[in-house]
Amino acid sequence: MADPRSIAHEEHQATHHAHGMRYVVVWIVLLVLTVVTYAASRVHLPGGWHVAVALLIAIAKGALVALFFMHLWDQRGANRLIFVTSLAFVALLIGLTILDNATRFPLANPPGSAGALPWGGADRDPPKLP
Amino acid sequence: MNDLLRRMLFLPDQASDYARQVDGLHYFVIITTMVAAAGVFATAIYFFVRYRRRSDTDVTPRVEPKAIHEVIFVGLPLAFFLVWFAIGFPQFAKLQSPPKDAMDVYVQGKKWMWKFAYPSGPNSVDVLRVPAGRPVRLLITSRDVIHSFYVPALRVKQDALPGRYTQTWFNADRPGRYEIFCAEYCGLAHSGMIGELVVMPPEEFDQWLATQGRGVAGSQDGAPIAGEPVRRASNVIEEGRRLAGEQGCLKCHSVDGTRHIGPTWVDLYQRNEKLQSGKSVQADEGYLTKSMMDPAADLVAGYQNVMPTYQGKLAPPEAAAIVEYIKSLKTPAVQSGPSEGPVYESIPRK
Amino acid sequence: MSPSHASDVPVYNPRNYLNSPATGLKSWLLTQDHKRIGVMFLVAASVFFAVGGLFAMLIRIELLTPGPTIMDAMTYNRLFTLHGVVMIFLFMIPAIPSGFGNFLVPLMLGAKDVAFPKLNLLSFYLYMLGAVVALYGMVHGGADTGWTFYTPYSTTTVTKVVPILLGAFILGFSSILTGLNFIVTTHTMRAPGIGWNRVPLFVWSIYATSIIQILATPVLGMTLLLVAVENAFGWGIFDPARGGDPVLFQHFFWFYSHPAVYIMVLPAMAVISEVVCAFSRKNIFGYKAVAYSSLGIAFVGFFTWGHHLFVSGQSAFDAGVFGILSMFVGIFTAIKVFNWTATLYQGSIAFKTPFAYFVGFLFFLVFGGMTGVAVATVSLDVHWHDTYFVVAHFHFIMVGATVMAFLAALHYWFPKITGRMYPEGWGLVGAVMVILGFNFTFIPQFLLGNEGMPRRYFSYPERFWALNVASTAGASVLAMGLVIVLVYLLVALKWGPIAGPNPWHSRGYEWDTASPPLPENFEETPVYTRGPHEYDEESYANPPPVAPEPKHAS
Amino acid sequence: MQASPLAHHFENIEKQSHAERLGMWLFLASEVLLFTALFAAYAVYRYLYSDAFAEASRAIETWFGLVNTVILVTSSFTVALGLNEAVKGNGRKTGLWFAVSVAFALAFLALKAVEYSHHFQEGQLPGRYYSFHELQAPGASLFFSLYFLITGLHGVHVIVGMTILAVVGVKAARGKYTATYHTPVELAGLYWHLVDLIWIFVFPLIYLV
Repeated sequence: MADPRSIAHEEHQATHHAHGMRYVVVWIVLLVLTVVTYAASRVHLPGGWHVAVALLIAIAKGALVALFFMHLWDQRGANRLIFVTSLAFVALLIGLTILDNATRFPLANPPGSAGALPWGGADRDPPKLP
Repeated sequence: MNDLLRRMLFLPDQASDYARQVDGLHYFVIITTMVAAAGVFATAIYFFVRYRRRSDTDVTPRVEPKAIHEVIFVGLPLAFFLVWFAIGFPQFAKLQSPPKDAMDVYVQGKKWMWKFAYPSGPNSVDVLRVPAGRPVRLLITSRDVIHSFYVPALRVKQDALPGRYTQTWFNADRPGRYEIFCAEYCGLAHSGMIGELVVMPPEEFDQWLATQGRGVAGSQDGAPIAGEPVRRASNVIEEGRRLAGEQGCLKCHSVDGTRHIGPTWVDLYQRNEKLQSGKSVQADEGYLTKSMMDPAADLVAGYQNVMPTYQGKLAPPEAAAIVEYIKSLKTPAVQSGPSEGPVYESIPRK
Repeated sequence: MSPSHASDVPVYNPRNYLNSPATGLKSWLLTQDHKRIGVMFLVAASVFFAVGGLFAMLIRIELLTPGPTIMDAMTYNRLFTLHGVVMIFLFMIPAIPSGFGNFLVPLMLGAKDVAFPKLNLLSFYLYMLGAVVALYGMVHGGADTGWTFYTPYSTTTVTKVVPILLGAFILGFSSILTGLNFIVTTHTMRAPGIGWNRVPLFVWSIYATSIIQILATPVLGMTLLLVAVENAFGWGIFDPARGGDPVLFQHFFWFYSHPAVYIMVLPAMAVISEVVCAFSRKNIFGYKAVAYSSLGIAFVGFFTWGHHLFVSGQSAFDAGVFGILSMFVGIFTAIKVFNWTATLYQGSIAFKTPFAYFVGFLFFLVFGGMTGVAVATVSLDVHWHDTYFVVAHFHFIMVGATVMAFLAALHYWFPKITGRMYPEGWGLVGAVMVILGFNFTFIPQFLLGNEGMPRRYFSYPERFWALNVASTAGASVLAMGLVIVLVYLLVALKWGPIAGPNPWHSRGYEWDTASPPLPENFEETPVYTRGPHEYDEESYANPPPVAPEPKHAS
Repeated sequence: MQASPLAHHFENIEKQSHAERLGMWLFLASEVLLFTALFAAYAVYRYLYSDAFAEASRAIETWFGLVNTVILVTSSFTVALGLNEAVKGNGRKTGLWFAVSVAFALAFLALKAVEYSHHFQEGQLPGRYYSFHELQAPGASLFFSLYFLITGLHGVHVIVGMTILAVVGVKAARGKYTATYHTPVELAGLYWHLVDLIWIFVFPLIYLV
């Protein structure tokens, strides 16, 4: 790993430039994307596509904010790594908990939820409650 | 060999084939652990002696590992761990997929008892009767908090979640009586939430099931395993006694005068009870009924507010029957019996 | 230059952090000196250790007979909850990182202080505030939920669980701030000559611990807050009656609490890596393996939380995923154990008290670690889950590994912190009692778990009686050993012989300054030309650290 | 960072800024994980009760969210412009831009308050207070529990961020920072951008899908 002093120095240089125009462009793009995501929610899309589109746009917007407003674009090393790591753990927690609900013994999901499908019926009768 | 190791490790009886398989893995894992630990300690002790400090000005050579050392340090334990997983996970997967021909029993945990119900109607508290040699699937739920259905002899455990069902199954192959514990902490009488698994020879079980009317298998009186005749409630007091067992009253209220989670029922009728509020009340029919429906209202001093309400769970005649039963518990009339838990010394231990 | 040169007549450093800039109470309470903050953490954590230990003794006495012995079930349930909460949140998590870490990390990096001294002090006061809030809850009713706060029990209990949840929430922030401070310190405050491959192994482990603290603690904080909100206002995030999923709580809880195990044990490994080098006077076998395995533990530790949920109703598929991932976390511990053992090879081993604790640590970690992997073996866990086997397993790790390391650290750095020496003979007596007492306490519990005794049992069937008596007997030996340690250390604080700057002839960077250290740590920023664990002829030949040339070493 | 911004234990100002920035990023990572528990709960319940969640999402007014998104994005932009001025050493202009941002934050909170009062009237409340008659599917009350928790926690962050912006803005206007050292301005901005970033995800999850 490089000497911390040199990183500090580079970082210092990088963050001491003015970025006026860049901010304006990013701001306009963010506003446009906000309108796009709103419009997309009004259009009829099949199944889970609404969520996918909305999340994709949100990720794009979030990336713009993180890279330009928060200057990750100009920075090196640890700061980027920290942020990416935290996002990885977000994905980890959400991913493995949903995976659990999706693959559970269906009756172990709350009654009336999508995970507790009406008893598949392929192999067993629906359980009769005593 | 199996029996020797089982006794050395203090493992309980193996009441199913599954238990024997799990124990096989257990022995393998423990022996690997012991050998590895002994290896590390023997090496360390040899080093302690061989390389003890001889003078205060010792200097030591610089020793650096080769890549192969670290590969062995990683590879050897990982290989063993993965073998454990490769044996253990299929066993678990088997436990999670009951055979299609398994007999269903519904299990409901509630503070602090187990209720068992058979699809054909009969149900019981704290005593689960199953046939030997046939697969039994348990559909487990809870009425209040999380409990955990645990039979050490079967090496089977499954949490009971409120409002939904989990499942597990077993095929007990040895008739006998085995303990059922609650393994998930559930409050005041968590450690008293002990039930009994009675594994019966299949024919006897069929006979027993056939003679049970719905709701009569109740009362935790440790009836004989075989062909017990159905005892119809002959009078109101007897009906109250049955209900008290079935509804779990006797889990907390003793009928032999000992202090338990709730006040004892012996000589309760007409007794002057000191309440938490400082007042006192005479335990007449009205008070007893009210305490079943709204237990928190007039709490007896020195007891916790843990009793669930029986509003809507007991029909008026049933509540009256329980009151009659309480009234019958006058000192000379008391016999110990119904409230005593199962005696475990009687379990045959080979 | 051979080691003997370092030890002439021991002198007590007259101008040290204990007496300057001032000695008044105010100068301590408002200090920003990492050493003083570290000492305050150590004192506070030790007090809570004593409190938690007292609870443990009461629990063991209660379990002496199958029925009620000295208390009723409600009291017992509160006691084991408080024992867990005090030991984990008030002792284990802060003791080594916030206590020894604060004292040592800047010294080991040749820095004047941690990166953010004010945050450091804030962290201490958050710790005290959290402790006070939690203690308020304990005094006014106390929770009976177990330290795991499983819903829906914790949301329906009549006991006062909310203050304890809030206390733990506040303590979480203390933990986050400390972790943040250490990471930034390690990145930016290293003295010239300390490249990443010369960072002391203690700092590596603390660094790994800090990563976990920063990334896992907020999840626990939020989860506990959700439970508190549900308990107080009925918002029902985990409430099955409103469609909530209690198993989700367990996911969230263990997402923190499994890594939290490594928050507790990584600092122990940090201490041991230093002790084993210093007392075998030997360079560490495989510096990189030991250093990077700490990071490995920190990361892989996040991927295994589901092995606490094998019987909870979690899906079998998830159980498989978590089961196999759990196998990998064990190997990092295995790497460390093998490398520590290999470090002894061709060493010059002095069997002093810290080393005695190292021996105990090694034994307990191997056993605790192997049984940990065994417990993560899916089908075996079904039998062991929530039995005394698990209790014994995690006490082997937490008491066996962490408390041993805490005691090793206490003895190893006692001369550095106080400038005085503890009595070696009494030290060994205490160590032997603690190690033997510990074994007698917890080995019977492994067997109880095998036999099927569930944990958190107030009363138990009589066939568990004998082993419970054995366990209680062991616990009293352990307690006596700890009392002996406490007494002689307190005596040594005042009357111990002067230690001198480096009584162990250790090569760790923290020994390069006076004992007790100067308020500003080093007279001038040192420049290092050797690693922190080097004991060979050649490295002794290198001159000791001196004031730097004006230009930066790179 | 009063009279001399360099603390005694750092050797130069570059290194100190680097350390402070790193510390802030670590803190932000911690904040992200703080919200994660709520987002994970949202994800799980959305998976389990997708229909109820979609219905509930439709039952709340989208335009509140839309306007608030525009407000927050713009405030983020003005904060960035404030930093831009700080880089050039114009403390007074930094203070001005931050004042504008604080005004946006107040507008955001005001709108949120109006929205909350709507929910109170409709009975769209969490857990046991839920009394919204038009939607009585299982899981609907969970949506509103999570809605209030997520927006509430976010609202707390808005208030904290706003306070930090105000304090730093006033200090900047008084000329405390220079072109060479203005790290507090940068850190206040970072915090505010995170608040914005989180809202960017809250908006579609709560209002749109």
